[in-house]
Amino acid sequence: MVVGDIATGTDVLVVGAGPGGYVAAIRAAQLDLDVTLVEKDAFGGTCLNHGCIPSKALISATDLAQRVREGEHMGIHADPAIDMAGMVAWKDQVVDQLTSGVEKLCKGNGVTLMEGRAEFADEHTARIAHGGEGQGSESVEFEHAIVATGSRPIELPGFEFDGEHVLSSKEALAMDRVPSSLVVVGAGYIGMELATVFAKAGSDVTVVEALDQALPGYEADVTRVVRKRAEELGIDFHFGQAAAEWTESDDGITVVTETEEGSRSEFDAEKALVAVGRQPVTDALGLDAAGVETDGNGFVPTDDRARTDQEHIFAIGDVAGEPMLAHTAMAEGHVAAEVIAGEPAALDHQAIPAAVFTDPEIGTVGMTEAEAEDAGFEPLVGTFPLRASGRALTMDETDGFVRIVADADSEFVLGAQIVAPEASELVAEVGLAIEMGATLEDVVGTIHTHPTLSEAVMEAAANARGEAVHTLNR
Amino acid sequence: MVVGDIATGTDVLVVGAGPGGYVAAIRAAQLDLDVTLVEKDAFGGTCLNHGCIPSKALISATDLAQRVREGEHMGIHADPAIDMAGMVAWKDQVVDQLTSGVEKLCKGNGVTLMEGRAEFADEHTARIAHGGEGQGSESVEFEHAIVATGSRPIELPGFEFDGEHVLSSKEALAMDRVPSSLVVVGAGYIGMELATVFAKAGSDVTVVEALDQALPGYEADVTRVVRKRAEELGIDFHFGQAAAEWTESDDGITVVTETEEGSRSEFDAEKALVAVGRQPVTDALGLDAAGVETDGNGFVPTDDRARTDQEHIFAIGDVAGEPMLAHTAMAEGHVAAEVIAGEPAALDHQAIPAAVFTDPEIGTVGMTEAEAEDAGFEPLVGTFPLRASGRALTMDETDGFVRIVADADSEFVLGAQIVAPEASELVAEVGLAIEMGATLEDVVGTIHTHPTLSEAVMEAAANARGEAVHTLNR
Amino acid sequence: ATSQTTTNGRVFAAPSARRLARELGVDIGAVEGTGPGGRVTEQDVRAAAETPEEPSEDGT
Ligand SMILES: Cc1cc2nc3c(=O)[nH]c(=O)nc-3n(C[C@H](O)[C@H](O)[C@H](O)COP(=O)(O)OP(=O)(O)OC[C@H]3O[C@@H](n4cnc5c(N)ncnc54)[C@H](O)[C@@H]3O)c2cc1C
Ligand SMILES: Cc1cc2nc3c(=O)[nH]c(=O)nc-3n(C[C@H](O)[C@H](O)[C@H](O)COP(=O)(O)OP(=O)(O)OC[C@H]3O[C@@H](n4cnc5c(N)ncnc54)[C@H](O)[C@@H]3O)c2cc1C
Repeated sequence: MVVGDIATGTDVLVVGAGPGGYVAAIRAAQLDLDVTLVEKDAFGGTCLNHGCIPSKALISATDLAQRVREGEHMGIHADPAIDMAGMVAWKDQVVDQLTSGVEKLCKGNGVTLMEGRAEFADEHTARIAHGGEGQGSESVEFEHAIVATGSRPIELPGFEFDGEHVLSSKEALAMDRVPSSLVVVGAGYIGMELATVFAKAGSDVTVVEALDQALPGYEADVTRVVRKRAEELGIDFHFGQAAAEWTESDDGITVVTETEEGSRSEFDAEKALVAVGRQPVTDALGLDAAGVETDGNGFVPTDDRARTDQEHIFAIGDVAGEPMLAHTAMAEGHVAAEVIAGEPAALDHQAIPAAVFTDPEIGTVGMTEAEAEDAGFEPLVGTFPLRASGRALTMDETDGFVRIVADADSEFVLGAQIVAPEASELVAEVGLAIEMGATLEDVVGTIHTHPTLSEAVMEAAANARGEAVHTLNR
Repeated sequence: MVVGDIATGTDVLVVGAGPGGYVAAIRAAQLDLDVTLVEKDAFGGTCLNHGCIPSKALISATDLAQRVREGEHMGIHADPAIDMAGMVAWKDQVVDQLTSGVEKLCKGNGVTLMEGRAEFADEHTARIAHGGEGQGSESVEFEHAIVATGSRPIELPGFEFDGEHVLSSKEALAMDRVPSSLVVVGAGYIGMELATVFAKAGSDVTVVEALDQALPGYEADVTRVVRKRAEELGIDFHFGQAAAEWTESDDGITVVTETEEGSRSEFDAEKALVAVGRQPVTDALGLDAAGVETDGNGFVPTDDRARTDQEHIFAIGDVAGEPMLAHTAMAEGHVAAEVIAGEPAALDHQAIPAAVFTDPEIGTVGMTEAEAEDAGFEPLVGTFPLRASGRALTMDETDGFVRIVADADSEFVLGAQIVAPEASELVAEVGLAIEMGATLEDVVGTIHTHPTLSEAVMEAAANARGEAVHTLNR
Repeated sequence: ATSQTTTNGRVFAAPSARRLARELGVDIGAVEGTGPGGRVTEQDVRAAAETPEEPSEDGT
């Protein structure tokens, strides 16, 4: 490649090849646009390389080991040993398969892939700096651009990630052995998922959280189920404790925390994982040169067509703000591509589901009872406890419940909160119900396979109507 | 209890407390009817005591052991041993919990429970013979009756169940140790589920089937996935082999089979399981005294209100014919109860899902491509292979696919065939889509959580529309 | 043994709309749907119930 400038032109320049960017690029190419997708690190972005996929791989594998370890009462005798290096190598294979799949899908749809770091030069030009010395750079002129640069973990002051004592989720997902002990700073979904992984792998895990509950933002009865199980797994929780500083110790690290009142505690462990949230990646991107504004937190504000305040520049995914989830990024990628192609697409989804892959899983979609009330509905609520589910009993996983929220008057389904094995899958049906404007009767009137966990969704809907068969309707 | 006759009266007499009968009884009681539920053996019927629940318990437990046994490439080292007596004892606990739950739910809703065998004396009277000698009998006069007597395994001539050499599914689910080898006669869903259980528990399993494929009735590409995995588990298949007779051998049993052309083969094993279908239970029931007709196969024909040819007598569940599934029985139970209570209920479901809990599971709902064509639709079909699913990869279970069938013109969803882990759960969303009259676009326009298997349903729908992102649209 | 909603074809309508049709004595198979793809909505059923030419009053 020639050092210096080569100018190419493209209908759509997509910056960042995470789930937002690669989906937007593929969809735009399907709609006959000429698309260039630039990525500075690894195709697939955070999600495939350091997020959703690696975490779910380690969650599944350590869960398998844990369940069989606890299988004696079911007549299974095993003493599973976990070889973390082997598990991570398997996880890397999974990641490689998916990221090379993404490259193939891009090429198969005619997307031009470019490796390098993009920086906007003006409203219609970006400069792409190729990695490595002497690799040069090139200019790309675009009709439209889609910013999909994602997010990175927030660094707590004093807790810079060093890969040795203080880990980010990225490093925690790539360990070559199980640390004997681990302090997890932050009980959000990433902290809770990884705390569970390492507890099941055999670490002594302590979670410290500044707020007063695990998974802040979720309803108390939802998080209670997860916390109870986490405690059974040996995870130690300390709430109201903000990480203040750390020192090296003989064993590894001592994390010092402080309560609001200023009293200090110390937690010793081999390593600390800090998972206190994620922030948008917009630095060195030249957004101002392109005339695109960011908000006070660095996110790029967008409208319901995923447009920034520049008509022809779009922003999708984590960089465009909450909810910072891969499927939101993908949905926004779809919309951005279709809007550019002149289709009547919009971000008009009624509900965005979210899952936490703890033990048991949490799956939520649409409104909680309180949210429904705030929105002016009179909520009608039905629940079904998992311990009454035949399928849950046969899986030996009976912690949790399905709750469904509807509007009392119309009986339109408004939301669901599910804590159950496969809760991440079970929300799909409720999501469709919400999008379709289905009523409780429609859910109850759909035959559900026996014995399945999805019957619990139907039972919760029936319970809301006072006609559940497998629970006593209050 | 007094020996002799006591006559009681009831609005609704329900005969048989399987999933059909107990659901009908509870629902009728909720609608303020006076209900008597008679059961001769065990509350919960076949499903809870000897069918769905015990089989799923052993399937889950042996699958757990098998997956960890194969976990080395994922960094899990374990050598699980199965103690079948312990596993069956755990299964019995699960069953007890559910059956006692059914009794509580019946009582809680005000259903009168009666133990004994019911026989119709005339159109409005049944005689209940209480079990055990000298326990007497009583007469019940009813306004309405619901026949929910279920089904029993078909005995092949010459293969009477003896609990020693020739087992039915009921006995196979209650073994105190794993047989070293097992011949399974019949590759229907019960045969395939139990063959998988015993293969995973360590038996040498041979399946002989008179027809030419496993799971007759399912499409070839669906069953191929299950058969391939079964063969990996060491199950040996022999098709076109009808079981003709058996003899005792040193090791246990020799099953002799015959092809259509009359050539014979012998299969030796410790035990044989015969699972060649189920037949309705109507003997000694006095249906003729009640004026209720049965068809040539002994099933009780019913209309879309679950009524027999006697307006006030209903039949539901296995005794009312195919599909002989627990959730059909429950749905019919609902309808019968509501119709008796004067509600505008009917069996107007557009689709009844069905699952086979093999490895991987099969979940189907609505029409296949061929059925859609026969029904006069121009089918539009989309698929998504599991090996392209991030969630499937992280679960290390990538065999299978999701196929969705729609009407090309309206894009209404007509059906789905799913072979995948959790296929039994994944069909729920498609079931709701079919009942709602949802289109492919509705499914694609619903955000699905990442990473989940339910995304595969969305991708299959997108593929049908030529806009899938994670597969190349053909 | 009763004359019922669908004839040979399929009716694309939610379970709640189908039940409403029975309740109102409307033959849903004869109702023209105004929803996407011709889906029959609850409103369509109610409208059909108000037009007098549909005398079927089955549906106890
Ligand atoms: C441990 C963990 C677990 C998670 N689990 C889940 C989960 O289960 N489900 C879920 O929905 N979400 C999950 N997430 C969140 C999910 O990963 C993100 O929401 C998702 O990756 C956002 O996608 P994106 O396309 O916006 O950005 P990213 O995936 O972050 O991709 C952005 C890409 O842009 C590239 N880039 C940035 N700047 C430039 C530039 N100037 N030039 C060129 N390229 C650039 C980056 O290198 C990166 O590859 C998880 C996250 C973490 C950390
Ligand atoms: C091994 C196996 C696995 C199965 N797995 C599944 C599955 O996963 N999913 C599924 O949907 N289906 C499954 N089935 C089928 C399911 O069990 C039946 O469809 C279901 O039980 C039918 O319910 P029912 O109420 O019609 O009858 P049953 O459950 O058979 O109950 C009938 C009851 O009536 C009683 N009875 C009969 N005659 C009289 C009388 N004269 N007086 C009083 N009581 C009487 C019987 O004792 C019995 O308790 C399975 C079956 C088997 C054998």
